[in-house]
Amino acid sequence: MKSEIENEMKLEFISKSANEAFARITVAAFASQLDPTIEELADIKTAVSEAVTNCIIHGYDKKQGIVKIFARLKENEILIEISDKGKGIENIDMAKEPLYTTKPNLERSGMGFTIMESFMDEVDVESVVGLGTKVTMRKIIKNKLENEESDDEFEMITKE
Amino acid sequence: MKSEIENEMKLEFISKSANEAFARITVAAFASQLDPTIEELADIKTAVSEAVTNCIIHGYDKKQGIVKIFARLKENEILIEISDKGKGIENIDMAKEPLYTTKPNLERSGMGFTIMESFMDEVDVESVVGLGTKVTMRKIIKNKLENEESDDEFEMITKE
Amino acid sequence: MESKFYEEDKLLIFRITDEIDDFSVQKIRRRADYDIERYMPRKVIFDFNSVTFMDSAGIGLIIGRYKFAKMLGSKVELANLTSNIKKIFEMSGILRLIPITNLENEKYTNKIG
Amino acid sequence: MESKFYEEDKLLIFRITDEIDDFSVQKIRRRADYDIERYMPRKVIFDFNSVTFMDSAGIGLIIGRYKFAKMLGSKVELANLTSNIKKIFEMSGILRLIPITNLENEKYTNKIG
Ligand SMILES: Nc1ncnc2c1ncn2[C@@H]1O[C@H](COP(=O)(O)OP(=O)(O)O)[C@@H](O)[C@H]1O
Ligand SMILES: Nc1ncnc2c1ncn2[C@@H]1O[C@H](COP(=O)(O)OP(=O)(O)O)[C@@H](O)[C@H]1O
Repeated sequence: MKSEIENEMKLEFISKSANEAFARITVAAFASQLDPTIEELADIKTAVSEAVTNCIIHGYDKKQGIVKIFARLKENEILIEISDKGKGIENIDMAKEPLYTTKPNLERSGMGFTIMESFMDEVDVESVVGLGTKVTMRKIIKNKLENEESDDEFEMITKE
Repeated sequence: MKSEIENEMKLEFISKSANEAFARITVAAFASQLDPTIEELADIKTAVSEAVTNCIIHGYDKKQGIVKIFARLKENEILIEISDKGKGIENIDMAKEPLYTTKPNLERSGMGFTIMESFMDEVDVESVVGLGTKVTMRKIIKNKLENEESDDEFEMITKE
Repeated sequence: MESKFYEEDKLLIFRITDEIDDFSVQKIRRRADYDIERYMPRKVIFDFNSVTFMDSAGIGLIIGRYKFAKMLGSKVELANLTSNIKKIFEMSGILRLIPITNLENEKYTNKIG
Repeated sequence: MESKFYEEDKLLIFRITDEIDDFSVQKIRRRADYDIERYMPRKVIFDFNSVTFMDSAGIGLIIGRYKFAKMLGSKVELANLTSNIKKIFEMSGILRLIPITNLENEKYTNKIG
């Protein structure tokens, strides 16, 4: 059963900090169809929060814009794309360095990309200065075999 | 502060029953920025669940399609539009009648529209046969004055 | 969903633990009909104590089980409705056919299993 | 966020109750700096017991408070980190500067207020 899951969703919202919580809850609610552990779900929420915050404070720099999220579930993997049409990143390799931030005055720590990379299985950043930035992340959800068995138990009985 | 809230989001997803829970959680997470009571939030979730389910089982009749949700917060009101590009409704007045259903074999109760109308402040249905259906709902969220005061308490102190 | 059959009273209690919508209702329905047919109870009680969400799919679910149980000579009752769930059942008029019962007075705790 | 100042020990405990992200952190920061300046504590403890979510905004928050407190002669410690929160702090290296403390050994319960 689990391997037949295939699902997609698209979310767009205004670049307001108040939407950071809303965005990560939405992706987590979608991801929960893969039956992740609490730990896996926390990782996804954190990574989404980092990428969405970056669109709002770096990409749009407090000006109003639209943040887009696309997510796809396929077998046991979630793909998440988070993008803005904001100012873009000049040097992506430098941006990814731990502790590198262009907004130390906002008490940003420069750890956003490092956290995304350590919490997700794959992180890819595309950016064009003046056009915007797209972060693509993938995470494999380990099958919780026990749960699947207990879910199927009744179905096996009725099939007798 | 409360009266300055203005926010918008758009959600699209595949017409699968498994997405009903995801859709209502997303709208509830968005609506929670208006600081609704638990009761108001439950009303919104139920109404969204009814409209989304209708798109999936009536609009698309188990065929694959896209369900769209648009939501806007303005002052103390939430506007929610839920639409499909499915088969449409021939007679909207009849469809809105309590206990009227075209799918009694699926154990549908015909109470979907009645519940939307009683849980939301305004419900409007537009539909064109062969093109699709859009349900527009509005709900006023009563200001929870006590909460606002306790939130502002510290801000008042620091302003001294 | 969990279920428990009290042999001496021929009472079958279902404790629904899922959210009830068009998606989840299919599994609940199948399980309930299977158990009702298997135990042939005198009375079936649906316990809503752990239900955190229900939409109109719950109305169809209960009407359907009521008809099925009646056919087999069983009664159906509902327990531990939250105000939101009660509002939904009231709107549909089914509370005129299917009574609300108090599981605590019934000497059956809702601790199942 | 709740805070409690223990006069006799000059200890200020913040119990953060919000999720910590770029949005919520502004209010927490303002409140913390206000209280640190007001009480001039010997030590400041941030209690994460009730924090259900934190992203990298939490790193900036704690580094910022550490610097502010140091300027006023106070130490900062962290208590009740969940494994997820600890992982985030570890990545940033701030645990080399800011120790984790055990609030229960500190004779201060985390029941504040
Ligand atoms: N969406 C974006 N648009 C423009 N610049 C970005 C974006 N995301 C990240 N950056 C740049 O990359 C830097 C590092 O990002 P990150 O590791 O998340 O740390 P932080 O957000 O704490 O600065 C940012 O300071 C910013 O200059
Ligand atoms: N999105 C839709 N597309 C097509 N038909 C719809 C749609 N929504 C509702 N309907 C029609 O209206 C009827 C009444 O809907 P409702 O009150 O929600 O009850 P139920 O879903 O239980 O049938 C449905 O049975 C269906 O025929």
